[in-house]
Amino acid sequence: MPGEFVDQIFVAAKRWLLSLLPHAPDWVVQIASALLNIILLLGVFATLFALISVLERKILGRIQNRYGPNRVGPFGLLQPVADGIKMLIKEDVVPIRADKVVHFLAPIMMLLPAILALGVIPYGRNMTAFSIDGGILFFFAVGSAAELAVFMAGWGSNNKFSMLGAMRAIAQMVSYELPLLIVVLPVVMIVGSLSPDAIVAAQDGYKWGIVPRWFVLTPWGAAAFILFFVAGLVESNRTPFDVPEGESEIVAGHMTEYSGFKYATFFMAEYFGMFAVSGLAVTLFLGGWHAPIAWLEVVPSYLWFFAKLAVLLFVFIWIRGTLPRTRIDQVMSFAWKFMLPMAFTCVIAAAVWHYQAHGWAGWLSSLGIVAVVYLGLSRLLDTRRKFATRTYRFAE
Amino acid sequence: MSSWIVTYLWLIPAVPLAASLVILMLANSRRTASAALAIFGQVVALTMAVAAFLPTLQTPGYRAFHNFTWFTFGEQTLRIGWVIDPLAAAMLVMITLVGLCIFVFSIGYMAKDKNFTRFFAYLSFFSAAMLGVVIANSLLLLFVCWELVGLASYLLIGFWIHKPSAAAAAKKAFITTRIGDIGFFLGILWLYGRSGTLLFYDHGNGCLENAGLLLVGASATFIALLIFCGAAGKSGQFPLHVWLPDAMEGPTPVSALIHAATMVAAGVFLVARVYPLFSLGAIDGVTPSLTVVVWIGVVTALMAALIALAQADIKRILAYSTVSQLGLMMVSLGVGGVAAGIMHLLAHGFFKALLFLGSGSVIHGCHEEQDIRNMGGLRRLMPVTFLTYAIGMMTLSGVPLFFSGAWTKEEILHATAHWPKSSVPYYLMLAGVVLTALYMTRQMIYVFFGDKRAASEHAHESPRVMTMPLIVLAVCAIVFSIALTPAWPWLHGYLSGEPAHFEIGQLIQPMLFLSLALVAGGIGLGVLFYRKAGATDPLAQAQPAIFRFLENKMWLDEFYARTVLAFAHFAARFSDVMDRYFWDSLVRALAGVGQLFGILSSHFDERGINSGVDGATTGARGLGRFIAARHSGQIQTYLRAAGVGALALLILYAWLA
Amino acid sequence: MSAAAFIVIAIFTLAGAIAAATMPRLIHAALSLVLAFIGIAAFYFLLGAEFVGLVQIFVYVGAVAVLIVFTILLTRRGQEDTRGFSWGGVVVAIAVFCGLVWAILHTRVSDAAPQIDPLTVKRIGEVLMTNYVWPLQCVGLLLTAALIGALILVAEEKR
Amino acid sequence: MTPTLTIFLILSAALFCIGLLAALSRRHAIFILIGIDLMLAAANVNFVAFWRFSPEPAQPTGVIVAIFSIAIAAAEAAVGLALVIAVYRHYRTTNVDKLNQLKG
Amino acid sequence: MAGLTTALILLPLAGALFVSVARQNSARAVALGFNVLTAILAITLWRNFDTTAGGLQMVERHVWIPAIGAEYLVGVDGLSLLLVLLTSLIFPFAFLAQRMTRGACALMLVMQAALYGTFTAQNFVLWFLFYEMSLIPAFLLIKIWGGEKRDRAATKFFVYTFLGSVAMLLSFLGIFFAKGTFDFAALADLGKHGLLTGNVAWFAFAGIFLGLAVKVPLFPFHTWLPDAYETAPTGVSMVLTGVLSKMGVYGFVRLLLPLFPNEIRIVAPWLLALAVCSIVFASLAAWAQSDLKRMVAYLSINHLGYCMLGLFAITATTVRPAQEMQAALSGVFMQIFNHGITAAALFYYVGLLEQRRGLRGLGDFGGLMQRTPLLCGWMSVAMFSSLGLPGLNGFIGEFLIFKGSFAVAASFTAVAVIGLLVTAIVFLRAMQALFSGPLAESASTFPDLQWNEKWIVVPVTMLMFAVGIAPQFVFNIFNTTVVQMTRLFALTTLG
Repeated sequence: MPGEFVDQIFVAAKRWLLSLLPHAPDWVVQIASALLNIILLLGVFATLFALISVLERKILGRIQNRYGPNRVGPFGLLQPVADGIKMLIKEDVVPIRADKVVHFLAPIMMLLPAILALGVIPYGRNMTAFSIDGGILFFFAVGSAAELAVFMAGWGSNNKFSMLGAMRAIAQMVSYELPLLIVVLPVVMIVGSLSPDAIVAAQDGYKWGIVPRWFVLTPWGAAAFILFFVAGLVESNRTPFDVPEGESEIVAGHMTEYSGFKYATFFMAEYFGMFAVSGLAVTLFLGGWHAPIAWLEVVPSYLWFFAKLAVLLFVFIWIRGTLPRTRIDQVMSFAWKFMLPMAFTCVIAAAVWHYQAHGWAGWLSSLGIVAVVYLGLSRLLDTRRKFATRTYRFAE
Repeated sequence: MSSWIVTYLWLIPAVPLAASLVILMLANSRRTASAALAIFGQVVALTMAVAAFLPTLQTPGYRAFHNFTWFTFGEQTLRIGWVIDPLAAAMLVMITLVGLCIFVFSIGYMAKDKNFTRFFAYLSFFSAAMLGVVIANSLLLLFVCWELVGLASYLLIGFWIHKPSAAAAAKKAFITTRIGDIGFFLGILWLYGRSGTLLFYDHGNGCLENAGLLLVGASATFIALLIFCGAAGKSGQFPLHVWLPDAMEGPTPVSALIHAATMVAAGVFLVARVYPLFSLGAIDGVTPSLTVVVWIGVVTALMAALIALAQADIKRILAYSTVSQLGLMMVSLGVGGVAAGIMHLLAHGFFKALLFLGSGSVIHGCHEEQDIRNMGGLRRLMPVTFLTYAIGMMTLSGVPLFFSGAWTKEEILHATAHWPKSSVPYYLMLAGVVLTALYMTRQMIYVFFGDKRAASEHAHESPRVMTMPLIVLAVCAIVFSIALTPAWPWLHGYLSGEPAHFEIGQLIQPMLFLSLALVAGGIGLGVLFYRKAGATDPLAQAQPAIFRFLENKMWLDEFYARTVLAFAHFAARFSDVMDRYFWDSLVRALAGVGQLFGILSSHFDERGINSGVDGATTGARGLGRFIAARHSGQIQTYLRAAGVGALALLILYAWLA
Repeated sequence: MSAAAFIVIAIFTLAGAIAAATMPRLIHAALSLVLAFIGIAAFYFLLGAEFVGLVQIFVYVGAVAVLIVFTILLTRRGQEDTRGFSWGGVVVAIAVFCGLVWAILHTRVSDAAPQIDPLTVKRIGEVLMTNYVWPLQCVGLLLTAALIGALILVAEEKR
Repeated sequence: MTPTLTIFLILSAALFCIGLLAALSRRHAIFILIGIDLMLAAANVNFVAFWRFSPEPAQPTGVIVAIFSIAIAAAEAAVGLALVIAVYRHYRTTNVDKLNQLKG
Repeated sequence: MAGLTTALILLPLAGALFVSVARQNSARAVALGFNVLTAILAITLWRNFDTTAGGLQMVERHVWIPAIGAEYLVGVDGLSLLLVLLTSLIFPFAFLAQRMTRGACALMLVMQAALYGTFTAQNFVLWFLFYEMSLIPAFLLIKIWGGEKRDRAATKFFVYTFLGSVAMLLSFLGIFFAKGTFDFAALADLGKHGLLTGNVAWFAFAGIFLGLAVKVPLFPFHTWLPDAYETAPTGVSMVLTGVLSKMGVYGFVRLLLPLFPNEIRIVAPWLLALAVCSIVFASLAAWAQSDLKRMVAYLSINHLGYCMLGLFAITATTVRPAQEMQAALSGVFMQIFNHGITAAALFYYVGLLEQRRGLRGLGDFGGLMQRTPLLCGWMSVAMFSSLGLPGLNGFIGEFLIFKGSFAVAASFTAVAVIGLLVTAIVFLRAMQALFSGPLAESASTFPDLQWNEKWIVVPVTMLMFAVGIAPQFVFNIFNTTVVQMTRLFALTTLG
């Protein structure tokens, strides 16, 4: 079938490439396969990065009622190339009192986990770079190293803005890692596996032949998806949670003392992180590479994946263009007072849904649970009437 | 045959009770509402009473009751119930009617009191309890209501609680009646133990019916006497009458309601109710218990009449008169004239209420003056009060033909005359009649005739709301006699369950003339004696010693205070002292012995055991100091030591292996 | 599997660990510790216990290391006198190492690794939820208690 | 050549002793904690290695113990570091040589 | 619902722990919260209790120390349930009645647990453990938070009751060595034919009697009581009189009567005399008191005397008519319940007066009716209830006790009735002194009942009325037990 061939074209290509090493030992094939995967990943996402960086500027421009970059290349599409050249030839300034090694290692440490995290996401049918049993866990495990990198950047720069930015970043990343993890729990619970492939497989099929069995279409899934997305915003330090690098307050946070290619690396790492989180969201809640409608299954699966990813990325940009920056204390209290309880509620709602055989009753009762907790929490946290006096706490 | 009313008989007391509870919850300022509620309750009770009265008219000796289980204990059940028979029905009507008059009167009398609402609540409560006594078909239920009546009277007598004398009087009333009630209570226990039921009527199994009476047997006399203790306490019979005159400290409507018409009559009613117990095993209508009743009644009647002669307080005179009349009723019951006694009770209810309310009107008019020596000449100033009071006085004195009291008194005398045991009560009763006329005349003359004295200077007639009840009661006192005459002894027949026939020829009886003569004598004597009476009583002038004796109520209160009370106080003090010193010191002596042992033991410990232990302690302390000095407080030192130790263990192991 | 992988990982790990123990600057030591931990995780992968390896990275790199650097951050003032190094400890440590090696070499162990099916997360989950559910709950309790305890310890005292 | 159990054991012994070294000879309290964490990790390596080389690897006891051990280590680190901060607040130092209030 | 009883015992203990770590000013709230929980448990117990079935229910039996026959054996029958309910009722009110410090709250909760244990334990060792466990908190509560003479009163209380306990323990050891069991049911079974013989029996009887008589207390072992009640803080007094004094009566019913039928019958006239003395002398002594609290304390002795009268009367004779025994037993149980409520309420009112005035002498007040009609009104209800006014709760029990005992011991009963009279005198005297007359100057600024006080007063008073008017719901609790006990006592073969 042509459809299947198109769908599996990359898989087949890789298999063909590996078959060029017929007598090599096993481990050589394995390493070659891994290298191929990595190269492909890097290629695709580097391109996507370039594309998105210019698209973001253009979309932001549209939102702000101006043109974006439109000078370099057709529609300004070559802007990233120009930027890249600029970054590469810029002088690499390292502060004299900086901890040189740490300062140097930080961008690398930042980029590495993001790339690794991208490896476990299934981009299409049979298209998972590293198909690990505990893929989800792997994702978060390597993702948590990003915090360390931020810290290294902040510390290594030996600059108070960097330090402050790093502390803020770590604080909010640690805080949001909890809800981020917990909203994944219901999906893992329902599917019974930590493997992204299994999760995507569980979202296969259509109820009554029409409605896809994506988790986002259940009440708990919808709530969890929104929570996941918000937490993802924070994890990737995007507006409205870009407090760590709020230029009006602390210049550029932990990236203040970086310039040239190191800065570009940070920038890239940030976008890669965004891709990773969005990709995971697609995998967990949006049915991965499955088509939304049964007869659209003919379209190759990876296209579906990237379409969904694109939508999410657009929302990222859209939010950046729309919402103002939040205050750090609001960010933190939102995490602990709202996100965390809601995340736990999703777990409970998912359990209720599951134990009522995924039927109507379960759907309604889980909706009820989520709604009740949501309304209760919003009533509790409603501060329209009273504003607490702000107390400032500075890092010691 | 039982009418619907039997099942709903409980509503008669329940409605005033509910009214009372509601009033208690009202604010102090809701005066109109509370009075209206109380009167409404009373009207409902009256209506129901009449409804209950009607079926009893149809058959002679009608009796219907409704029994039910109050509670079950173990495997036993305690049943109570209510009964309607002529006795109860007549009482119900009288009580509710008189009560209604008094309620209305109270509106005027208590108009200025700041606890107006509370007063009506108490009145309603009292009414409820009293009606409960009347309809009870169980000695226990009767006792319950009886005690509640006591409580109500306590509350009402002590209504003006800020007056210490009122509080004392209330306490006295409650305790004195309680003394009688203790006897009553024992009687109930005894009866219950004997008959196994406390229901009066229970389809032949009640304690007043044949089967029950058979079980009671010979102990009936004692039971009856014990029950009579209660009756004596409530009805103010000698020697427990002392509380009644003091109870006049309460507001006058209270005196009228409690101490004239209803509560004091409860004792008489009780005796009438359990009459089968009294008359059990009677020979010729005489039993030991009834004989006691007669003699107590006689003593009470005469003594109270005598004391009344020397009293100056308008209400106290009436109070002693009440005591005297109650004695009369008791005599009547004792000699076998149950119907006569109850008839007098009913009539007395009307006219004594009338008199009390009249006196209330006088007191109200004279601005809370109660001493008759300060009144006088009120005839002109308070015509309505005077007229109705005169009717009441004549009824009480027993002026024949037109006044109900005369007919009933005549019947009592008649019954007493035929008592087989002795004729002394009869003659003493005759003397009592004279005395009654005498002291009432004295009172009339002091209050209404003669010159105006200090208190009557600014006297005025009472408002309509107070005079109307007087008129109603006066009319009742007169009209009631229709049912009493020997010509048509309807009430007698009704009460004793025999049909009455009209025979005009029976109207004039020999006793009528005797009684006419006695009353005329009494009134005449009174007029003669007190016509010119001044500030000092004529009797006091003539016989000061006797007057003082009577004025001080024969020193009975003082006598009680010196003997019974003194003894009781002594016993109390003694118990307390014993407790505080004797028993306590006994225990403390015991504790002292224990302490001594403790001291000895501690000495032994100190000298003997400790010296050995001390040495060991010193050694241990030295060792401890030495080891402690090796502890630098630096954690790594310890860790190193641990590492070396582990290594040493390993080496040891290697060496051994 | 491959001895090469083992040797590479072992060198990384031991280097990281030695650096963590001896680096003069605390922050470098902490970062070296991360390296050592990652190396240990790699060992777990090598041993076929992927899940443990992931947990190792997750907990040690993601949590413990961050905690350590935060602590360093919070206690960095006036710490000039903490650079010291005591050679007594080195002697003891080396002695212990010798002892351990001696003990290991004198113990008979089976060096044959049996062939096994990959240890799936599902299997671990099943075992955790059946045979080890009670310890699991206890660990949960312990973690809660530790969380609360740590919070109370570092909460600023009220004045 | 594949790594044998003995090799793993020696490696973990080395790790352990490096941890011990850190705990024994560094003055900064955090070093002690680092050392302890290293020692725990070394022990975990042992557990997993023993599981892998056990005759009955279908029973993942060693793995489970390692997981528990990691959880406990996390708790230990949290409390330990909190203690360090508390001690620092109180004494303004984290030099364990100076924290000798408990000396005998 | 097997664990219910144990839960009931453990819950207050847990409460004590929580209270002792709670904040000082939230301790009482925590204690109250736990009391709500125990109340819920007690009501569940009541709901689950089959009132038609005789014998113990919800029995829990665990081996404890087999060597000495000690078992953890708890269970409830009607009497136990009644007392458990009473305990659950009085304690919340005691907590509401008074501000207490954290320590006091914790001790009260310990005492509560001990009481639940005492009323449900069915093995002597366990029972004794709880019995003593209640003693220590009571002692401490009096000793630490008591009034002016607290040291002496507490010591006296402790020495008295402890001495009694020791005597009881010795007796039971004697019984154990003779019979080898501590199980109440087994002992009662043995007791049918005379548990022991000869002097041993008398010693054992005397020991147990002494222990229980002190606890009740029975004349002449009562002198600790007025002092203790007088000095104890209001809440503690409420509990002491409301529940703690019931332990003695409970012991009599559970232990002495079934175990020593012969001995009791032989000395019954003396026992009855003691009961009558309790009634009469205590009421007389109450009359002589000028301290309100002491007065109420004496009346407490008097009221418990009625219970003793009923119990001794039914075991006094060889002829034991079932209906009289049932009447007396029902009356005693009813009296236990009623006295608990009423006496606690009276102590509460006295506490209110003391709180307003600072003193509690009869002469320190006067004319309160004008200033605080509500307080006076509600307090009068409690007083009338205590003096046995029909329509209120006190009457039912007293009537049944007298009914039962009059039939078998008429003369003693006749004398005892004097107690009713004197009680009335005492209360009327108090009412006269407190409520009537001109308003005392010191009382002119008294506040009337506050809202929080009404929360206690109104339910308790409603309960008094409810029991007085429709007592069946209380009788239902123990009717079957009464019947069963009647059988036990009637079956007891004599001599």
